[in-house]
Amino acid sequence: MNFRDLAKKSAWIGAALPLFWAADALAGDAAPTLSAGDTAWMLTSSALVLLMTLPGLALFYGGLVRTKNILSVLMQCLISAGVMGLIWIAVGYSLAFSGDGAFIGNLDKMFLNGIGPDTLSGTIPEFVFVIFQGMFAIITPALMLGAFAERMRFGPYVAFISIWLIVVYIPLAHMVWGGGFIAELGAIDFAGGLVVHMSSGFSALVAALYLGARRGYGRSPMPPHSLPLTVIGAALLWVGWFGFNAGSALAADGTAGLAFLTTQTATSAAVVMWALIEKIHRGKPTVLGGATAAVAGLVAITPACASVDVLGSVYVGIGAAVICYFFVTIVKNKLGYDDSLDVFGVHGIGGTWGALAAVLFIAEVPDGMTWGSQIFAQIKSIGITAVYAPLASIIILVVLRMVLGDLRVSDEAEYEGLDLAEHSESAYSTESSGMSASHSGGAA
Amino acid sequence: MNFRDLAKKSAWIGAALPLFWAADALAGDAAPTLSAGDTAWMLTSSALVLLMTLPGLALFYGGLVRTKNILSVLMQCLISAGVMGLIWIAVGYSLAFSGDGAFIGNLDKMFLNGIGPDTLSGTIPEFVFVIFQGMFAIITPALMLGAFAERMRFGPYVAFISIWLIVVYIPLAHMVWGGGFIAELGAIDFAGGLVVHMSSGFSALVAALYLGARRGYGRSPMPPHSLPLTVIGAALLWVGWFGFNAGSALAADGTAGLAFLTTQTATSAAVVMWALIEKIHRGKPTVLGGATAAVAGLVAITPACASVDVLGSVYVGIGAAVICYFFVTIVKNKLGYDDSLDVFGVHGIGGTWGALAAVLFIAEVPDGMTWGSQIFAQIKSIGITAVYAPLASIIILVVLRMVLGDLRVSDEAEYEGLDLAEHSESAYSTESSGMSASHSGGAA
Amino acid sequence: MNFRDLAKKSAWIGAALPLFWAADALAGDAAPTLSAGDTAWMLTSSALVLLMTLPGLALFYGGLVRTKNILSVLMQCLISAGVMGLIWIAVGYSLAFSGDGAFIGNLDKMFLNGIGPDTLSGTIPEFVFVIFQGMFAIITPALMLGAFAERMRFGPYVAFISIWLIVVYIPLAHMVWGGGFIAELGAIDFAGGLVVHMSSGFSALVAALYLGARRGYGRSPMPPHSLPLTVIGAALLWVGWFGFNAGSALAADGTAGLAFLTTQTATSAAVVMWALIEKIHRGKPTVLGGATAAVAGLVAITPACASVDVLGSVYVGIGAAVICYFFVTIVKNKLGYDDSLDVFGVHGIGGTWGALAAVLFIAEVPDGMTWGSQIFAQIKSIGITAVYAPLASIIILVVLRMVLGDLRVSDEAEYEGLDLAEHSESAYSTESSGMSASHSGGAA
Amino acid sequence: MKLIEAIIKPFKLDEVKEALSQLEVQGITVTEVKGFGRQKGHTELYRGAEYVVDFLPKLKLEIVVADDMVERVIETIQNAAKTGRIGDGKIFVLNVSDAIRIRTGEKGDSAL
Amino acid sequence: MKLIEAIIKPFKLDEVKEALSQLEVQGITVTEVKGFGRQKGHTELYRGAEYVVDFLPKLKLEIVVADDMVERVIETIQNAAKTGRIGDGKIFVLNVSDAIRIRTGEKGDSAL
Amino acid sequence: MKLIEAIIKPFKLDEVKEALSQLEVQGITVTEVKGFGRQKGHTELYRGAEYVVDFLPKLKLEIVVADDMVERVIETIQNAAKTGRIGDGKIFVLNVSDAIRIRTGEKGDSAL
Ligand SMILES: Nc1ncnc2c1ncn2[C@@H]1O[C@H](COP(=O)(O)OP(=O)(O)O)[C@@H](O)[C@H]1O
Ligand SMILES: Nc1ncnc2c1ncn2[C@@H]1O[C@H](COP(=O)(O)OP(=O)(O)O)[C@@H](O)[C@H]1O
Ligand SMILES: Nc1ncnc2c1ncn2[C@@H]1O[C@H](COP(=O)(O)OP(=O)(O)O)[C@@H](O)[C@H]1O
Repeated sequence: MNFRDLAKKSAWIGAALPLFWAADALAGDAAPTLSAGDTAWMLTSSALVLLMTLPGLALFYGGLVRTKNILSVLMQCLISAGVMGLIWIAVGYSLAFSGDGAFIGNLDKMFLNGIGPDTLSGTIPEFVFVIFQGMFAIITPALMLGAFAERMRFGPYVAFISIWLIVVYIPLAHMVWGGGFIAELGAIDFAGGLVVHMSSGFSALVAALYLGARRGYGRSPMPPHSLPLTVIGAALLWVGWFGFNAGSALAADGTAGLAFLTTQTATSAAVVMWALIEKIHRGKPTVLGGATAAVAGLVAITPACASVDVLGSVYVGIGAAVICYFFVTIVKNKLGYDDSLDVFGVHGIGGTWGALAAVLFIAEVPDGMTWGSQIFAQIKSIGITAVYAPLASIIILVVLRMVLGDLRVSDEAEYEGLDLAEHSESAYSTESSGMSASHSGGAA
Repeated sequence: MNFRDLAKKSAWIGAALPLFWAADALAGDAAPTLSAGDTAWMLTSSALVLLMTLPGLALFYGGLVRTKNILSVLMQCLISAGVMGLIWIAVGYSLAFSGDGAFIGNLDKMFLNGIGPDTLSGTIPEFVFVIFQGMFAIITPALMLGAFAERMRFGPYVAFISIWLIVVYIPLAHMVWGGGFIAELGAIDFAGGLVVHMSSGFSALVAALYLGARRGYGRSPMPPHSLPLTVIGAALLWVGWFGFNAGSALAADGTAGLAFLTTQTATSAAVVMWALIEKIHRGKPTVLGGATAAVAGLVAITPACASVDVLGSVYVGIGAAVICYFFVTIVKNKLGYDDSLDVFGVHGIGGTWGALAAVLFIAEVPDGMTWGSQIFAQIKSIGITAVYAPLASIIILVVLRMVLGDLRVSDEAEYEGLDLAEHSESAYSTESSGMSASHSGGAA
Repeated sequence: MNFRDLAKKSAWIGAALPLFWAADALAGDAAPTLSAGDTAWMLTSSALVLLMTLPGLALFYGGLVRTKNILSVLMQCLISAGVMGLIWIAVGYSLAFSGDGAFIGNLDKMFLNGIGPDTLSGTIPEFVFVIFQGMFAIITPALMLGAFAERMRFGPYVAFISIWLIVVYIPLAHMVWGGGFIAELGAIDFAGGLVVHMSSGFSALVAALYLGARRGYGRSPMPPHSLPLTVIGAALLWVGWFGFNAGSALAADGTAGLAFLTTQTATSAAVVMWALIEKIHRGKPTVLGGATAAVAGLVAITPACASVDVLGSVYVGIGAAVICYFFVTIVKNKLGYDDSLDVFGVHGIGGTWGALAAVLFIAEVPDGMTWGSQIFAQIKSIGITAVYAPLASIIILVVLRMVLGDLRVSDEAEYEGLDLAEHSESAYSTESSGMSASHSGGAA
Repeated sequence: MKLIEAIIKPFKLDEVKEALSQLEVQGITVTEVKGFGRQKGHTELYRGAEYVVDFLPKLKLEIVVADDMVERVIETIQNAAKTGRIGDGKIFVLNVSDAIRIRTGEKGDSAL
Repeated sequence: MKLIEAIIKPFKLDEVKEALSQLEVQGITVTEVKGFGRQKGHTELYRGAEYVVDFLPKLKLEIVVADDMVERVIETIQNAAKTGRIGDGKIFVLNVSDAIRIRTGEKGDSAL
Repeated sequence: MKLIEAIIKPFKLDEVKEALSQLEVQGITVTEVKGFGRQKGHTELYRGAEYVVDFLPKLKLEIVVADDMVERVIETIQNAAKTGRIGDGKIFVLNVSDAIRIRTGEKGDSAL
């Protein structure tokens, strides 16, 4: 692992507290010892990041689709926690965090080979670092499903996110956090603006375009079937995001405190700003706007949460509201693509803004960099992500199309809803559902 | 900051463990250093307190209103997290916790001026203390909305809670926790019976009275539209409250453990007692009763959680159930005011009871106090809060009425529901919603 | 307390890190001191375990019943948090964790007698240990309600779980974790496969049999009324379970990290495996299957989470999916008993599998044991639990039947639904509910 | 016998029911419906997209009464359901050729 | 052609549908309704306030059949839906002047 | 006056409403219903138990029109609601003996 450069660049002040042990370790000084405090926070953070996917993201997206498709969204989140969880320990962690390659790591730690309960990673057990990072690998692919919700077949979805994890996510995680090529550039991406949000947002866009719009899109309204579910989801994303961002300090220290605080203030600012824009533009602030703003603010502060100060974080949040609002309400409608739940507009665009803003409003430029060179590093890494992720995604999709056939459900299935067509279930049932126990199935 | 007196008074045993560093620091001994363990717990607690508002309180209240108003409740919670979050870092924290004024602090720490990632507050980064307290500033004003739910306009609501935060909450927080006047009295208010629950509960009552009852109140039934949402909300409040109460120890130590334990036992006792009362009084225990009891127990133990022992906490919970039940079912109906979701009956009354009970059942009277003088200190501080908060609130409301016009929605809007009237949204939508895509809005 | 043997047996590596202080303490070496880091994690874990019951389990079960019974499920969970919470501090903790009896402890610590904020249990305040264990005592009896859901009267339910806690749970907790008889056997049950899941699962089965099937069972379908609620519940169980399992390390260390990681990987494996089985057996993976699989995986890894390595945990999860699927879909239907929500099939069977698997896939056999002797210890302890828990439960039920009359609601009440019959409430209400304010009740 | 079908504003249900009870109407069947009519709908916003909602929530009451009650029932509903504002609803009268009480098998007026 | 409108207790749906299938009834349309009648309602409690709920959940079945089927259908419904306890519901018969199958445009009895 | 009762596939609502608007139909009342007919249902799975669902979601439209409009309305609905696949639904026509506008008390055709 090469956290050194990362550490130097991500901390607000020159002498990076959170990861200084890494530097020490590399320098051959006293080996770091287990910190129960840091471990406690990282265990908590790991649980919080899972909370973001289950039930956070599942509800946020699930509330936004029509009644007939909510279960398909929930299942796509559940299976991500299943399949990504397994791939991560099999090869993912090793490829991302073991070895010095510029683009990808090695397989030395396949199935966590060589790691035991007393192996440390800095001041925490390496197991804890593995699982914390594993939770990122679970949520990132699931973020994409919002773009092609209500129309993708379940099997191809599973295949897509599995390959995508290995081909897109893991290399990016290695390049940025595992000591690879983008880390060498000196780009700042504290908790994953590039690795998590841009990568998923840009990939989601090409997937939405490749799959095509939902039947009736643009003619029939497709309003959210349950905004309360969406708000619960957004709220749990917000709460869980503290684990995501402040957990990325890998310690319970001042950097974690800073990241926690800026996460909150950026999100507050985004919520307020979005409501103001809606008030001015539409006459009324909406709840869906508030929930969307919260997520946009959280996305944007993700890469920036440890490099800006509190005032900077407010600007990050305001910028996120303005830019994402513009994308999801104006640009999308102008261009006419069907990114069902605005994954590109919120994560792709918000992540890009955040990656820039991390340096635009930087509190202290890292040693050896100037503000200009740092901005340049950001732009380069943004460009790489914005090209690599969608390019790789479209290739995966085209290949899958050839191997698995149509990635999209049939028109009938789309009309009937994915819950019945793909999972033989209905979300809600009442006494007039008119079911009868079938002969084959027996009682239950 | 002057935690010394607080520390002496809030801890169960003479030598107050949780904050002894404060005493040390003031005594000029070795400066406290960062404790990763304490920091880990305070980061977690901060997340838990946000969970109380979003989605806890939002759902608890949201389930209790009628279908047509749920989104307005959710939005009022969301915007509190937005606006209060910003006010807090701009001036709130500084006014509450910087400076030695008797009634209010100063503006030295505006926008967290002078605080960096390595500034400590006791054994934790000051940033963490800032955000932990900030989460209190988010939930407290939102508590009030239950009293005037289903009828207040959104704009005036935002104005009201913003001014209220500065005029009511922050001075009280300073007086009690920031070393001000009530702290000097020696009153015990560990996690906010006065500052949080009495202040919001009494203010909410006058707001409900000033706005007037909902149309049809007393004639048409207004049953909760979704008790499951209310129970989810109460459950998340319960879970989050451990951060609120045990987090108020500002450390992961024995006091935190005591506060956590008494929080649980008082709440358990309240739930059981309420069910018994309902069984005797009405023949059946209800779920809404159970959820209400949980919140009442949590409110009551808030000021008392570190000064009573486990048996004392059971009495606190039992008392909360008896007194709050009496208020929300008998007194309110007798008096006929429309405190929609019983903010006064639960928070106002429960908070008052808790502030008294903190000393009634005190495990060990602090040095320099007698049981009598301590009770007297409680009564004085209760009196001050019970007068100041509603008085200031009514003035704010009257002024707002003059400046902004009617604080209440029109009769038509009230009949149609605040979701449509104030936010142009419906919570739930089905295929027979009969929408059509409008020309101006375009696709989505 | 005698954690020594437990410690030796439950840790992955010979020199058990998590509990070594216990050994030290007993050996008369330097007394352990408070670790803020360990305390932070245990406070968090305690909150997470409550989250499992409220709202986790409440929603998981609540979504699975029919609309007319959801509130009864929520109330049964709420009251468990109330009554069990009180019994635990009154006598439960003492009987389980104080004294050296083979089968049960003593009453020395009734009402936590003698414990203060500075009493330690290992490196954490004893108060924290008390409440962490108390949360287990709240969820375990509540797990059973799924088996006799939709038909048991509320009063008898409360009586049943209260007596069951004292007669079944507490002795088992003492025998396994309190240094009793099963601990002496050397059985491994890290976080409660025997104590929590087998005990509740087997007891639930006899209760379901004793109460009889729901009217219409096997003829009329009884589909879940809200799968989204069930998925939220399963997700929160998953998140909370990290507190349950990794918290059982009683420290923020490598063992906690191991337990956290294996909990995640076993659950991931179970979700994937169940989906595959359904795909093969039924043609489509279902969401309810995914949620059930998650719980089955979590149950199975509970006893095993600190004794297997990551690959072992994958096998535990796969086995859980295969075995539990077979039970809930094939065996139950064959035998025709009405375990409404599959408590036996998931907790009883999953817990048994986990207790075996904890040694089948053990990473390192504890000192003084061979693999064979360890397996034998597991089988003995499984046998004891599988006989004792249901036997004691049936006796309790028969006695309650004699004392309280019918344990089951009347046919009319069952048809009308338990929400109305037992709690006079409806979960959801709309404007056509046709209520009118009654004379006796007054306004609200 | 006639079937009186009344479409009313939801918040008027209580008043109408009360008024009908005084007429000794023995039974009412209520359905939640959506109505499209002269009363104009509203606009809803979802992420900047604007939808026009033409269908408004209404309740449909069905009441079967003996012929001699029809006039009084209509009048009562009209009075109780009226707000004077657009969208108050309609009353339709249909002929019923037979009525049966399931419990007893009674037919005709005595089944009501 | 007649429209048979039956209001029944919800848990009887399965049985009624089963019985009608044997009569070779080709179609049924079911609506969730709330019924007010002789069957007394219940009381609900919300924070100590007591509400009387007069409307009970019922299902309304609509079945259009040729005239010669009417008697048999009524009888079948009555038998299947009967519990003998108050609130079992009613069957109303209305005249239908025409029926059209949307898919084919068929009219009259052959549209059913 | 006639009551036209049309049972249609839910996703056809918009088109039907649009088409009727052009006919200057002034009002429609829509109910969510479940339909059982020739269109076969589907199977649902819950923990390995298999249920057959015969009832499918449909919408019921009720439109009261003057006699001279009946033919045109029927035709319009049929065209707009038709997919040509089984389950498209039915149109039933019933006689209405009177109509009253609650707001004004108008009666007959002018109440529509
Ligand atoms: N011709 C009609 N057929 C069926 N229902 C109608 C008809 N006209 C109106 N309605 C119903 O009556 C409701 C009220 O009608 P509307 O035209 O809005 O106001 P008003 O009753 O005051 O004239 C509508 O929402 C609709 O449900
Ligand atoms: N006159 C009526 N008009 C319309 N619906 C009625 C009428 N009378 C009864 N109903 C419906 O039938 C249901 C059962 O009627 P009720 O009087 O309770 O019992 P019973 O059918 O045994 O006489 C009611 O809930 C209501 O929905
Ligand atoms: N005889 C009937 N009486 C009442 N409703 C009917 C009748 N026949 C059909 N329906 C309704 O029409 C819907 C469509 O009928 P179905 O037989 O499936 O297809 P189709 O209309 O193409 O013949 C059914 O779901 C049901 O709601």
